[in-house]
Amino acid sequence: MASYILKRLLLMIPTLFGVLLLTFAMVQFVPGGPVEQMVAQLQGRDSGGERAASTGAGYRGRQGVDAERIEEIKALYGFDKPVHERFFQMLGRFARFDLGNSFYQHKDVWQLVKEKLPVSVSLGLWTFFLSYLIAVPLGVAKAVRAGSRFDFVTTLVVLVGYAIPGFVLGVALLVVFGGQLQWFPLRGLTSANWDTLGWGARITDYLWHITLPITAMVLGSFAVTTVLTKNSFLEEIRKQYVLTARAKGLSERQVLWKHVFRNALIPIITGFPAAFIGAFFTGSLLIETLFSLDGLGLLSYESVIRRDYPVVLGTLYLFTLIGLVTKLVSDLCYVWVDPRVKFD
Amino acid sequence: METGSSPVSPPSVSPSRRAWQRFRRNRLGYWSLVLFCLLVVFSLFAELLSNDKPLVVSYHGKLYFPLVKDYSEKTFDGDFDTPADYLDPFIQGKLTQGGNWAIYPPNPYGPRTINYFAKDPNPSAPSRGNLFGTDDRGRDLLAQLIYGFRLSVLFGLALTFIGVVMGVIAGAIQGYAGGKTDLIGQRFMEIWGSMPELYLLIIFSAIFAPSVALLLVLLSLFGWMGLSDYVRAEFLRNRQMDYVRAAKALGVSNLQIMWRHILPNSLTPVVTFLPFRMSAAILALTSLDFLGLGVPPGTPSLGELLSQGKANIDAWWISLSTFAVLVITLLLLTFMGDALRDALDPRKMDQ
Amino acid sequence: AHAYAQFGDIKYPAGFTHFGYVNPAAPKGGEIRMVPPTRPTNFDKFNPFTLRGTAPYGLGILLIESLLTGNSEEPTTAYGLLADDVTVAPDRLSATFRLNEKARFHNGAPVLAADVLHSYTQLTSKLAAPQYRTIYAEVKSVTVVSERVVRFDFLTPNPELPLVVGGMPVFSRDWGKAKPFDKIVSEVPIGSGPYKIASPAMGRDITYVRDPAYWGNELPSRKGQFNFDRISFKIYLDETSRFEGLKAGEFDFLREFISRNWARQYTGKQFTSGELVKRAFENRNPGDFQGYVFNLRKPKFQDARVRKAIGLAMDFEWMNRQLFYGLYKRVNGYFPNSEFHAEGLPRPDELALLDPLRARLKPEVFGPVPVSPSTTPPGSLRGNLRQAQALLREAGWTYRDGALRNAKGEAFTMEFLNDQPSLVRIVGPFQKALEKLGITMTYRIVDFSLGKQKMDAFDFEVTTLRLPGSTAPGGELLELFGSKAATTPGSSNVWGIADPAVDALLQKVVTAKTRPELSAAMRALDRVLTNGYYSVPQYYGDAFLIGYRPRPFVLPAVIPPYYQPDTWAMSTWWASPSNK
Amino acid sequence: MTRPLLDVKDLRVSFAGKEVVRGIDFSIAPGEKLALVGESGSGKTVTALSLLRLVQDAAISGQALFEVPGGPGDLLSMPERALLGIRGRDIAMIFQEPMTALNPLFTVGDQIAEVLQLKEGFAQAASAQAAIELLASTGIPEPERRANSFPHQLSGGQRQRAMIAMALACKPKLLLADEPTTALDVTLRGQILDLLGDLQRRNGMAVLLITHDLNLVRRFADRVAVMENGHIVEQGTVADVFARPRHAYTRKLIDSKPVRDVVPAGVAATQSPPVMQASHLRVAYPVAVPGFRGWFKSGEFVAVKDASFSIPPGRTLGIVGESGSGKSTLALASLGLLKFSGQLQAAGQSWNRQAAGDKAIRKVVQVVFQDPFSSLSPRMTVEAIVEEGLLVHEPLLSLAERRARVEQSLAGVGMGEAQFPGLLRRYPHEFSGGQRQRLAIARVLIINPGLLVLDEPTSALDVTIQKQVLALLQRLQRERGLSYLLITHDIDVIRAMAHEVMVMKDGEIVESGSVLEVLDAPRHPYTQILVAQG
Ligand SMILES: Nc1ncnc2c1ncn2[C@@H]1O[C@H](COP(=O)(O)OP(=O)(O)OP(=O)(O)O)[C@@H](O)[C@H]1O
Ligand SMILES: Nc1ncnc2c1ncn2[C@@H]1O[C@H](COP(=O)(O)OP(=O)(O)OP(=O)(O)O)[C@@H](O)[C@H]1O
Ligand SMILES: [Mg+2]
Ligand SMILES: [Mg+2]
Repeated sequence: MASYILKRLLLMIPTLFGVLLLTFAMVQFVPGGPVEQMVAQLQGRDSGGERAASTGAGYRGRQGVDAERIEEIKALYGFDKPVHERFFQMLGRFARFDLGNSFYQHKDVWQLVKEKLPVSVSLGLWTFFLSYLIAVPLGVAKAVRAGSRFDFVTTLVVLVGYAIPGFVLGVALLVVFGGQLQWFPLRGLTSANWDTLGWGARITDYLWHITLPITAMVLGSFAVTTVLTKNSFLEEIRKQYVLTARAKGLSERQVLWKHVFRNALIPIITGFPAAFIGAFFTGSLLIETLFSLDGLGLLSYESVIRRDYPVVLGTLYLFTLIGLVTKLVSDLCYVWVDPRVKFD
Repeated sequence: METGSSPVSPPSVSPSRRAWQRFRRNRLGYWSLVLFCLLVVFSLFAELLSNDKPLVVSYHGKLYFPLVKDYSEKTFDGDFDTPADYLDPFIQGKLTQGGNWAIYPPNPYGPRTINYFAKDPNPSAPSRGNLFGTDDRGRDLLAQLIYGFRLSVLFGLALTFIGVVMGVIAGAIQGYAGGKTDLIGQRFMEIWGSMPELYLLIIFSAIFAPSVALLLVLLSLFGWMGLSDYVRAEFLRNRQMDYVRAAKALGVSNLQIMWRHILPNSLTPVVTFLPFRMSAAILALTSLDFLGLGVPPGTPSLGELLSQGKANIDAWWISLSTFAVLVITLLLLTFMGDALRDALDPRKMDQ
Repeated sequence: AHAYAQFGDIKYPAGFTHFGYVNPAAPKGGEIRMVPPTRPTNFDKFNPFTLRGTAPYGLGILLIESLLTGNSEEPTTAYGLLADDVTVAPDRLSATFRLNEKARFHNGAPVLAADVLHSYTQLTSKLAAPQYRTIYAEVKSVTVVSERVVRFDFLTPNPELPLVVGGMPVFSRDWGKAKPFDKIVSEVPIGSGPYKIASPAMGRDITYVRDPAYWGNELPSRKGQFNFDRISFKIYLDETSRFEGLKAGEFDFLREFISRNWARQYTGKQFTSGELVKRAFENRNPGDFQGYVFNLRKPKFQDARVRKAIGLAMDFEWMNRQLFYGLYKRVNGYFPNSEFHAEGLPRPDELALLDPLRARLKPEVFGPVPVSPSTTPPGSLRGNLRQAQALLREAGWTYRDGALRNAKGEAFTMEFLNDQPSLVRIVGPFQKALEKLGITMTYRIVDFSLGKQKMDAFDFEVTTLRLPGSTAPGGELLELFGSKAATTPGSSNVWGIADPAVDALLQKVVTAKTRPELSAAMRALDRVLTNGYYSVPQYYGDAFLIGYRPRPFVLPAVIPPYYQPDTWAMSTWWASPSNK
Repeated sequence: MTRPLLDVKDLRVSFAGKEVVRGIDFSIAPGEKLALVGESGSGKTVTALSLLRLVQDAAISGQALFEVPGGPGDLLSMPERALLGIRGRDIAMIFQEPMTALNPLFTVGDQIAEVLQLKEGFAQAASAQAAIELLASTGIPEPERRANSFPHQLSGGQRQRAMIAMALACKPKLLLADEPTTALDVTLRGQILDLLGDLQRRNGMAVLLITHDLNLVRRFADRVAVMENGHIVEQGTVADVFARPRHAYTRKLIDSKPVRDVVPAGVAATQSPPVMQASHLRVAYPVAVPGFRGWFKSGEFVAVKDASFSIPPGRTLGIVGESGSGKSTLALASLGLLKFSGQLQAAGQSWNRQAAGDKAIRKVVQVVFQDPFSSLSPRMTVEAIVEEGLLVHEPLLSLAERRARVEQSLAGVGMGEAQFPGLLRRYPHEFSGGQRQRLAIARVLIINPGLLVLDEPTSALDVTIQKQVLALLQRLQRERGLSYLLITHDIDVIRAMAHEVMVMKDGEIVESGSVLEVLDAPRHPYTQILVAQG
């Protein structure tokens, strides 16, 4: 076992290298780098849009950006050095767990990720817990009652939830409960005066803020787990050992939750650690934008779009590393849950 | 109760026949399949149902079939050599003059037809002229739904099919072979999976003009990975089963073992994910629109209607009807999935 | 002098007490909550002058002051702010400013010439954002003449330059102490403005509080302004939630940019009950030019008849009715809604400029200036398209084998390149009308960076361009229309206009000495450009669409001609003491 | 007379309209031992299962009155909740196929302890200890280690004993034992019967013993009921029935005994090269080392130590031995399905990576697994299962030829369309234990192998069918020169079939030689016990 783990740990190095190399190489081909972004910003050129309205400009400043300035900007971003040199510099930094500094913000990547975590963890963990706590029992109940009216109705409900795209639901919730009824706040994770509140009030305030975004996120997340649970249960429930368990005098509930559960949910159980860790780094661009939350979804989207390469590569490195470790953990879980499984 | 002399050789199609019978026994699933096929077939003939070109025109005693052939506007004494716009009041006037007549499809709008002569600003609410209202650029919503359904479902089917085939193959090989193959395959997937998809799309969109086919290829590159993990897990478990050993002892080739013995017992995740993959594909079709990486602008698709719905939250008819189409599609697919699972499960008694 | 005007026209004489559009007796107090009109993001620095990072909105207006300040009535005139006297040398090669003795930074230190020099050196150093070096490129040097007198020397006798340097932000030498300029990040700028920051923590929202000890309260150019005790800016990342925020009472003032929202969403209980007001504020700001722009480098667009024909296919009236709820106006010419807009027959001052160029100009230039085609009856799209068809035929394009083709049999297609998917609904009808002519127009949406790259290489056929209207046009026009820029990759002359007559007129614009001179040159330019059919003009909005909470606020009686709505609101509105 | 503990009246069970139990009546008094014997597929297992309402997808009718405190209750109609209390505690069941009947993800110790915790309210530790004791009482060596093993790590007999331990955990009033000793050798069989007898005496446990082993019935049961085709055709005390069988089927049953009809161990065989030859074969399973050390190395359990043998063509090598002695392991290794060290040649080739995938060798060497249920793909029909070998080895056959071969092969093991309408389209779970075993045999015979490894091929068959199958094997050997490696617990079968015999104990071959040598003059004490009891 230890040798397998060791093997896997060692393999992470080439894997990470591959991931970084691939992305780094690809970045070289992406049209329009940060330099172009910055130059465009300086030029303030606008390609028009429906927002037709007059915006009188200042005295000057719309003039071109001369070559000298562009060179300066290049040097600022380190683009004056050859590609391979930049790549190995980056690897060197990553080896020391220095993830680099954002091109556009006065922060290093660690700091950025840390800042976005509260939002991501809030969205991720709550969605994760709610969806599992509801979907798995529901799936079991559906499996036991497969084909019944209950099964039909719950399928309907769950699928309706799934089919409403989170952002449309989010907008609807926002308009109805935020704008119209004003039961819930429209933005942010906490109120402005959070620091001055007592603990109880803080918790209430926090829950009050995340209700809408989490509702928007969670409603669509039941369906897959529910149906997977149901189908896996149906697959197992007819096996011989279930008879044995019944013959032992176990109640239906014990049979299901103890004997069938473990067999049926091997994919879910083994995926659990990864999903759990993943929940800490959940990003949902649309929900975050809608509720003005500052989370990883927005960060990664913006960094990609604005070509903030240190952030792109830094977060990629960090999350890949975490991903690789959780993958290992879930593979180990698999062996642990199902002793018959061997990886070699 | 002796059944003495039954025919010696029952028909050879029987196992699949039995599966089909089990499928049919699931009424919900069966009717879902029927309905779904109907919808798809209907949408394939969408041109006959919803089009801005008349089916038949009689003009000055001659018959014309605009649906099959483009006629220049000049044919109807218009000004231009280009194909006639049959919704233009000018042309309509000519077509109704005297003994002329034209038969329009039930919904006289095509996928790109802008209701140029509408009275209300766009998006406009359902009315006599546009039964489902119009979208924010003045196209008939019903036509959008019909054509959007067609494109989205066909795209979804294609993407799902490719994704499932690739996912199953990759998962099966890794799970069955285990050991080094698994180790290397998994690492490859880790590297592949962490590729910044968005950049890839941007690069591609710089080289090629966007098209549905391009999008299909690009999304297929990554769409298989989630499923393959599940399939791999199932294969890892099932390859240890005694019946696999038995098959090996029989000399059955590895491919056959995977195909005949393990795969049928590892289909739960596949069947489960099918409907969801379909709908995800439908949404993916336009999730990239805002980057200009989606389908060519103006292509009717359900995803696009959804984003319009978000932008025009007060135009409830857009989101509501799109959403209804999505839900129905998804429900049909899920019920079909249920029935498929029943059909694949021999332990489900055929009563 | 107490003020400087580029063209010598100063409205308020020395010794004036306040600007005409403010209420000098406005009571101080209250709060106004707004949303920043810029891209909504977190801010991560307080230094607005460096390249990297985002500074909060409002610093430049509320916290930092300059030597001179403009007003909302005279676009090319500036009055003393930190400086109480400005003298421009007769050769226009230098400007000398004398600082007001009362001027104090927030740390209590007086504003001295050394601070001005310091600000200049920092802003033009490599550590500051590069655009400052572009702005001050024509400044030769800055000299501290005495403790409170500073002189700017110029490289050229450009009459605009005193305004440029007069508008330069001035901050204290103590700000950030001796740190390199780009390392000054979390230190709040030490300025001299009427507001301070409530709590200097980085984040999303920001609140400014009025400094009761502000040195300039009685200054004529400040009198009656900046009346609120608190001004805060809230950030909503999504437009829907922002609008809901207005309705929910989370802030007081919102400018709407999208006609459809204005027409459809600004309705309901709050608006009927008067809790919220929806008002289009008129103004005389020059309108933005927006239009489809042809790439003249492509052979098919080199024939003006073809360009004109394409222009005939755009049905503005339909768009305005069906898509914009009648809120927009058609763009005519390149400088709509301004004194630079050419109309009818050339006026004598224009003729004086055009005549020398007659040989190089089309005779039409001397006729009435073309107006954008209209489909208002008796006009009709069909009629316009008929004309277009005729023009195209003249230019050798006829419809054959399913497309409009030239003699060589090439089909006429054009690709519209843009980075905004929202334009699809606007392009649609245009596409349809072009189809009727046999022209296939495809719409290619690209990612912003990719679009920029393509535009820089002039690798496009048709695109949309918006030129913000300007009250004081100048050198930037060379970059837009000049023949030199036409061949410079990355320049703003995307259409590739290279016309010696245009170049000659541009020269007149940049060297104009008086405002009428400028105006004549601009009108002549407009005339020539319009007759070139280089673009298909679209539309502009001539009013600010504002939703606001009327209750606590009182608006000044006079609305100035040139203003930005949010700046205007936070600087000249006040909270009614009776109605808090 | 006392009131019966269980009184079954007119029990009928049908699957999809097909009745397989057709109105049977019987009763069991407290402490009584009723044996239910009968043809394979006659409905014994279904009867037992239906008493606990555990048959899936079946329609059950009739009455089964069971004595509970407060009067008899009908097991077939009482509420689920009441039945829950009875299952496991009052009525326990030993399932026929122990591999599939154990939950693969829990250790057997846990599975036994679970009943105790549930029914007797034992604490965790106590129940674990009790589980180990129970395992020990069934004669499992190293019970602590076995308790921590997962079902797949146990031998067939060990699993069966784990099942027994689980059933006996709560000292039920009625034990439904469905072929409880098929996988056990004679010595253990005796030990288990003693254990049951002991419980019966001390707790008054009644036993419904389903078996086809008439010796067992004679030794153990008080009364016997004979089933055929869903009916109980004869019932009475053991002595009565055996002495004066009235029904024809009963008579056939009693008279059936395997007959030796094989080529005598002549000289001709030794000349041609052996079809299988092994020398110094050693097979080990990796086992987890408990605790932290387990992270760094995995232990080994040597299941077969230093085995050498050879099988000439047309001959049968019989292997007998203690349960868990490594017989199945040896069989798997000889098929190249397990890693081993030492020399092993099959059909003139030694097993290696290449050979493992070589169809030619696979065609020669075939196997019937000990546990037929788990060795049949659950989602394949009988036809698909049986014809698979043909698809691999004779791919050129036409559809009709293949179908004919399949039917012929099934007929050889006594399964035809006549008894099983739609046989070819059925799935493995729709058969009885014995029927599945025959399917497994039919599946390998169809490809005409040269050497057949048979791991307890007749353990689930009643004597009549057993006789038929053995006769088939003998005939094939005579006609085609097939060789067998036959693993069994049944000395009668060995006598009937084998030329040479090997006796295994604890992974070692303790004795080997010709049948006559070994069985008539056993040298090793274990062999002596075996022969004496058999
Ligand atoms: N799920 C099922 N569907 C259809 N038929 C079934 C099913 N289970 C059992 N049978 C049939 O019912 C009959 C009785 O089966 P049962 O398992 O009771 O036999 P048995 O007496 O226990 O035989 P054996 O000694 O071989 O175990 C058999 O003919 C079998 O084919
Ligand atoms: N996968 C495994 N891991 C560890 N030990 C195993 C494994 N499989 C079998 N064993 C052990 O190896 C020994 C031999 O098992 P094997 O199955 O060969 O016995 P057997 O002789 O066939 O017994 P039976 O007659 O009960 O079937 C047993 O003690 C068993 O517990
Ligand atoms: Mg049985
Ligand atoms: Mg065995």
